[in-house]
Amino acid sequence: MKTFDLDWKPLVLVPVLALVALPLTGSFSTWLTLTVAGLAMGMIIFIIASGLTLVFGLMDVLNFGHGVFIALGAFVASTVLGAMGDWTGSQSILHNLVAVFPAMLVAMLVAGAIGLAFERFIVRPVYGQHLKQILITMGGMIIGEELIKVIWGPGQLPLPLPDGLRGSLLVGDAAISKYRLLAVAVGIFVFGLLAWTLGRTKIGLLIRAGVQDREMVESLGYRIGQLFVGVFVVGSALAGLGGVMWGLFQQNLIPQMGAQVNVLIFIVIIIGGLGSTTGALIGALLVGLMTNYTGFLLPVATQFASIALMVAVLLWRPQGVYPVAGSR
Amino acid sequence: MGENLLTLEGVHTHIGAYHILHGVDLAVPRGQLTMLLGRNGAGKTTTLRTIMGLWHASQGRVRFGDQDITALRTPQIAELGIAYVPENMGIFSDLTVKENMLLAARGAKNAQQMDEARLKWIFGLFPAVEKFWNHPAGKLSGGQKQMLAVSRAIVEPRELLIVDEPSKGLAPAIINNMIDAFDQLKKSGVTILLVEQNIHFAQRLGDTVAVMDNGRVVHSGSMAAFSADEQLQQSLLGLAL
Amino acid sequence: MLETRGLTVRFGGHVAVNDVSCSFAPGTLTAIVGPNGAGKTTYFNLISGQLKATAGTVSLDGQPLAGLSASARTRAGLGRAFQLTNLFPHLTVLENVRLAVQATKEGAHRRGLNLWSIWSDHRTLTERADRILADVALKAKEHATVASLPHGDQRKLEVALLMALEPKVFMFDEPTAGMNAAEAPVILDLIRALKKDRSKTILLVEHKMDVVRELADRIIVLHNGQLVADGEPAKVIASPVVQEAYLGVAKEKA
Amino acid sequence: MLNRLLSNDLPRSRVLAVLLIGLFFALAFAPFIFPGVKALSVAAKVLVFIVLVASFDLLLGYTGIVSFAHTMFFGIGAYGIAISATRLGPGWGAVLLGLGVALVVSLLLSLAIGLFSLRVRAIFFAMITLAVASAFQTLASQLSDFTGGEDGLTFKLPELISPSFEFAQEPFLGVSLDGRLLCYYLLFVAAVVLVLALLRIVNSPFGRVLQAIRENEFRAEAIGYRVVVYRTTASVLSALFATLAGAMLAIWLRYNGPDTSLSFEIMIDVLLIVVIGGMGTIYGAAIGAALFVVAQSYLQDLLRLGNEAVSGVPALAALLSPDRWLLWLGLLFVLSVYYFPTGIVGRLRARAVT
Amino acid sequence: QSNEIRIAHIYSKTGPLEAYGKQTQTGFLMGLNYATGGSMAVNGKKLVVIEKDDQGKPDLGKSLLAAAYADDKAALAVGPTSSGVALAMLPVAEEYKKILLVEPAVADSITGDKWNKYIFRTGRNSSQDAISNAVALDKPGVSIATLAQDYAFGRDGVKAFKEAVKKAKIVHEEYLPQNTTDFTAGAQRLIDKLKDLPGRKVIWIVWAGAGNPFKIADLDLKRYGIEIATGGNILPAMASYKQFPGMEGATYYYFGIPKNPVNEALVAAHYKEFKTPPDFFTAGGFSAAMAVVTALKKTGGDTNTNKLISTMEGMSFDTPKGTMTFRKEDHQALQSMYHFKIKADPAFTWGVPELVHEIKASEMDIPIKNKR
Ligand SMILES: Nc1ncnc2c1ncn2[C@@H]1O[C@H](COP(=O)(O)OP(=O)(O)OP(=O)(O)O)[C@@H](O)[C@H]1O
Ligand SMILES: Nc1ncnc2c1ncn2[C@@H]1O[C@H](COP(=O)(O)OP(=O)(O)OP(=O)(O)O)[C@@H](O)[C@H]1O
Ligand SMILES: [Mg+2]
Ligand SMILES: [Mg+2]
Repeated sequence: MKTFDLDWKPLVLVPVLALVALPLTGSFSTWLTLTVAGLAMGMIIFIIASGLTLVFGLMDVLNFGHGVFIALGAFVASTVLGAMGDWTGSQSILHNLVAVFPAMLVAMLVAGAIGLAFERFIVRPVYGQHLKQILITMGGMIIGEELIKVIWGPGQLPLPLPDGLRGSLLVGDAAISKYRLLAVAVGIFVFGLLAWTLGRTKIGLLIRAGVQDREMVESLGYRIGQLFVGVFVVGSALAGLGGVMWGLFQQNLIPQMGAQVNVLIFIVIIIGGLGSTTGALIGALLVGLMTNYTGFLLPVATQFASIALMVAVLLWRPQGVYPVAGSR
Repeated sequence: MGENLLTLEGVHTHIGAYHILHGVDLAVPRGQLTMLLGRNGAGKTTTLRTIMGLWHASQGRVRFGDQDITALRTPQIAELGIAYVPENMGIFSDLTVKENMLLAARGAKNAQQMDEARLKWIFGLFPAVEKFWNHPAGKLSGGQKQMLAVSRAIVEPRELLIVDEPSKGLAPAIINNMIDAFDQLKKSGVTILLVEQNIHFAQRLGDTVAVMDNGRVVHSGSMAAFSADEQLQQSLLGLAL
Repeated sequence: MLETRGLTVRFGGHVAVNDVSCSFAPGTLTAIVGPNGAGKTTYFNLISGQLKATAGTVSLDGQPLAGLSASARTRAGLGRAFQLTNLFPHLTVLENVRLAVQATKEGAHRRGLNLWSIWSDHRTLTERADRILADVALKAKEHATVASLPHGDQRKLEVALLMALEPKVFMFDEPTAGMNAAEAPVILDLIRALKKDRSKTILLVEHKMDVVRELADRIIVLHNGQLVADGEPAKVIASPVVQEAYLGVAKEKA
Repeated sequence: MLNRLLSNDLPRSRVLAVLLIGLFFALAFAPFIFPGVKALSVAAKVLVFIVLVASFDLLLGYTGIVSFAHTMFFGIGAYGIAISATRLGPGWGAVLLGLGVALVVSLLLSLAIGLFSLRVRAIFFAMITLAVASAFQTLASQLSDFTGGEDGLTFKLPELISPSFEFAQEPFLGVSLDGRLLCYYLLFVAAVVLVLALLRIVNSPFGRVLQAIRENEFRAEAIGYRVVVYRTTASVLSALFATLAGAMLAIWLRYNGPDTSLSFEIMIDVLLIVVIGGMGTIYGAAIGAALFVVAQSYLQDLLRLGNEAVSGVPALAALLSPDRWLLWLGLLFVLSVYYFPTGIVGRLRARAVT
Repeated sequence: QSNEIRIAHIYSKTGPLEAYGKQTQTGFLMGLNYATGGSMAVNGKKLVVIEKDDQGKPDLGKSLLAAAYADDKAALAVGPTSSGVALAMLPVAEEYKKILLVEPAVADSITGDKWNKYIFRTGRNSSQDAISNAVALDKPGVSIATLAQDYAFGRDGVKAFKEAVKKAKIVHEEYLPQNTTDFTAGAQRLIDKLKDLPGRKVIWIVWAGAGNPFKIADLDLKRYGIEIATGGNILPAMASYKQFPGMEGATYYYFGIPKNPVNEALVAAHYKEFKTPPDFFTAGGFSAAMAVVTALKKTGGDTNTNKLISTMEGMSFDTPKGTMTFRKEDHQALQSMYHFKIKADPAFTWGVPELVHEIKASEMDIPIKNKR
């Protein structure tokens, strides 16, 4: 009665892409640097996109305002880290991490709390109506961005990486930056948590069912309203976390930073198949690698690389690599 | 312990600006099968939805056992032990049959935890459910969806089962199975409230009957007496059973 | 003459319609019966082009229909109404029917691509649509939007759309499902009227055996996707397959 | 006569009719009623946006296709004029050639996108167009030899419609009769003709089939319409009209750059206008465009007044600061979705019925 | 005429360059105040500043400038922040025959091929930026690779830089998309080009706006002895310079560098009002105000455009950066630039540029690119 047919084909895309690039890059150490950097970049992209897989993929809310939570997370982190100058300034990685974790936590809390309000006032009236979602969340995004400008000022804000996380580890001739290793760790953690919650518990099923027929889910005895709020809050908090990671990666922040990554994360989610965590991870890794390889081989084409990738994937699987919902 | 499991007293329901129910009084005796009959548009579906809290009564009381459920929210009402099969079946078409069933089985965290014996029983009644276990429910045929909707409602034991027109689109053989299913459920002590257009179905199963017209219950009594009185049927339903 | 030869469709491992060969002559009403999931709707879908067959062919008056899209098949003379109502919800009743009239009246589908004439100038089309609405007793509601109609009226409109197409082959899929005893006769009268026109081929899927008995000239039985019986109504109903697989224990009529 | 001009699609609400007539006359006599350079620019922008939004409504409101690539075609129109005027100098030939080439490019591109759209789900299509539009914008700024890059192109047009051309010495009713005025009326006539043409298209048998496809694509195919052909035709038409709107913009501004005609902001504005005005009504596009463009142009001035009025209350003054005009625009987005779910035209018509 | 001189200041009050625009505006008002001795009047005529927000949109800037000249009767206009907006505005000045004093938009073509006689510029142009950097880095035996954004600003900058480098060798030009976030690939290409070369190896970065190209240092460039060099920037952006003590380059302005009374006044006034030092664009706005007032004083408050033009051509005026002079040929203000070396000072959140050498206008050969 139980069948387990794992769809393995998308899983090999990542190694295949890496292998194809190997002969093209010429030297092994260059390839290694690019590949590791690309994978780590993919992980960061995955973290900022993971909240959107929940909100857009599962809840079917076209949240164009997702970026504002990313920006918010980053700005909150800059305030928290700014207040902990001693810890970030220390050379010890341990001290630095001790500073970064509360920053992440506070950023997630704040982003989650704002997410709660966002769900209530912006998203709730438009569940199920895509076009209105686009407009109203755009409005929310603009408002959020302006409020960030009111609080933190319109200009660019530095978010220096704690000293211990700077620099690289050398593997032969290849350099692997320390911060990216941290990103990989955080990414794997987020992925594991999401995959477990959605795959091993009924939450994922409930959300998908709730999107289709809210009344029926309630008639079965589930409090779908609270669940939706919860998922939205988690999605926003993940965006906040992503904002911290992204901000520390960029090392400077601007209020528009969220809007700037919108297209990128939409691409990742679409490649992944709207709502699949594994799909989003694969999408993010592919985009990360692809950008780095084209950046090395043909810099002018970098901007178009991820779009070309998306089109190619959609030609192969019109619903993304792991379609979650069949007929929506 | 009253002898009626579910009672409605003077229930009025509005949908937007429309006043649909005008004081429904209905009693569903414990352990029996109550048929709710009436012409198209009489308000049967509206009554069921009001019981489930999907619409709220603007006036009157709904009581389940000793508890007043008029103002409760749908999930709370369902948690009290009521299963509901809506008129439109409420199938989650993107989910597989298994996932549909799993959601209905509130006690089970995953497919392995579902009650095997009960599943066997359901598979016996509705073979299509077993056959298409891992298929997306949206791809089922019209009748198969109807079977799935009923299976979902009975996957776990509930005190009260509310079903809206389960027989439409079903082949005669399956209608028989469904009659058997309700019969067995009744024997196991489940109380059932059923809306139905299929006359044979109604006659074979009903213990008590309530007839609605224009948002009110205009007749209630035993099914036996109702079946015998052709004149009453003619005047209430516009046809003889 | 509508003909299917070895028509088969497979969904993964499941064969929903299995090697069905059958022909339907003009002037007959053939009822298609079978248990739920037997493949009746799927058979319709294969004929009308909503689904691609895994194997087998469909032909109309000797013309093979293979490779034609659903719209092309409609233009070739196949018309169908759907099991679950399937209309244009926010257009008016009249607009719904007129769209169908415009779609098929010989060559009129090309009028659809006419960008520059004004819709309301095509009077003859509107008049035809009006006549059809009168036939199904919906004239009074022609300016109502479909979404506001009661269920029974939507079913009638579903049939009206099929009528407007003026096809050679009419396919009805449980036209009276979910309709109560008071409303069903309007639809059944229409089908009876169609039967009088001896040039039309009519296919009817229906679970209500009394309706089938009254209307059908011939019954075919599908079971697990296969054609298991074909012939005169009385004989087919009496046959053991139908008694067991379809009617269950043989005591249908109380 | 008027009835035929409007393709038998009358406003069906007295208030709406009055609004439309008011708008028509306001635009027709804008140079005389609203003096000043800024007012005239706003009026011209309204004209351009009416055409742009109406063309998008053909796609979104009538056919039900959500596309974010509409400004791409708008940009192609504007770049067509800009590039050919830059390369070939100011002359009517250059304008026509630029317009022609732009139309052809739009045709091909929209055909390609339209055909691709059939493979994927609606929401995927929307996201793909988003990506394509952003790629196109990048491309436009990268091909700087051709497009002037980020800085855009400033160019000259035929003397007749340039500000320096004066066809009468004496000002008429206080308005100097110069090329700028002629240019405005060129735009006005173009806008009226294009809107009437769109009105005709949506009220043709073709337009009704589009609506049918929007409502229920599956059934439209089933009753015999080739959905592919209709969809693609609609995308191409809407792209061509957007191209014309882009050309109008470039002719008015005598400048074009990526931010001016390609930016995502414009796309969102257009979406909002369609929704505020009322989807699936060309009239809604007109009313919505006028309202939105005027509001957007004068929001900062309005805020300045408000800011001065409350300057005693610092917190309020900070929020009413003209620098935070976007905040209010964002609020406008949110509120219009709350209060105009069916758009202005939908509301007015519903009122007229009850 | 009336007793007012109306000056339009059009800049990015909002939009992506909001922060820059705000600095210019602060500087401009401080400058007017300083230049008029607090009276805000020249020859008894009141200076009235009309502020307009171009939102960073060229089309808007264009119509605002027209409205400023025509509707608001501005005698001259100052601004805008972005080069794109400025380029769109140039023909408007010509059309209305009024002066546009460009500050701080940097594109060469403003005083180059798109120039007309109504255009003046107090801000530095890209060539001045690039050439001063070249002067700072140009030593024999140095191998330089450039890293720039792949659009007109970046390419022009590199071109001017290359033309000005005489002794050092340019070995590679790397252009990356404007919105690049991951610099690994570009850095790897640069490393590959430089690592095996002898002598001093420098990556010269010219980058504006979002993205942080200094992250390339994370790839441990030191192991190949590669250094980074770049021009100056606004203070928040110089936070990332703090990681590169010893980094060299040339900057337009840093409040601690110029030693003159005007700068002292600016820094004092700014600290008084905001408790922070003035930045890049504050100095620019201040200089523009000085230019305007100096010119008006010379004409005796006369705002006749032709008279102003003839006054301003070749005019010298004081600024926080010392004396500037409008070159007759293209109306570009010639000015000093500063060769600096970064010091990490814990007292500042940014890397502090210390003056190595003031590059006088005469040391830089800024080409004249316009046609009169
Ligand atoms: N959402 C709604 N808005 C307005 N009126 C409604 C709505 N739903 C139902 N009604 C009206 O309420 C009345 C009762 O409807 P209800 O569905 O309860 O009837 P019913 O007895 O279940 O009929 P049927 O046998 O056709 O299912 C009908 O007149 C119907 O038109
Ligand atoms: N697109 C599809 N993908 C997978 N399976 C399908 C698909 N369409 C139909 N089926 C399966 O094919 C079988 C036949 O379905 P069909 O709808 O033809 O039955 P039917 O005879 O019309 O039944 P009913 O009387 O219940 O309407 C069913 O088991 C159904 O699950
Ligand atoms: Mg009902
Ligand atoms: Mg069927």
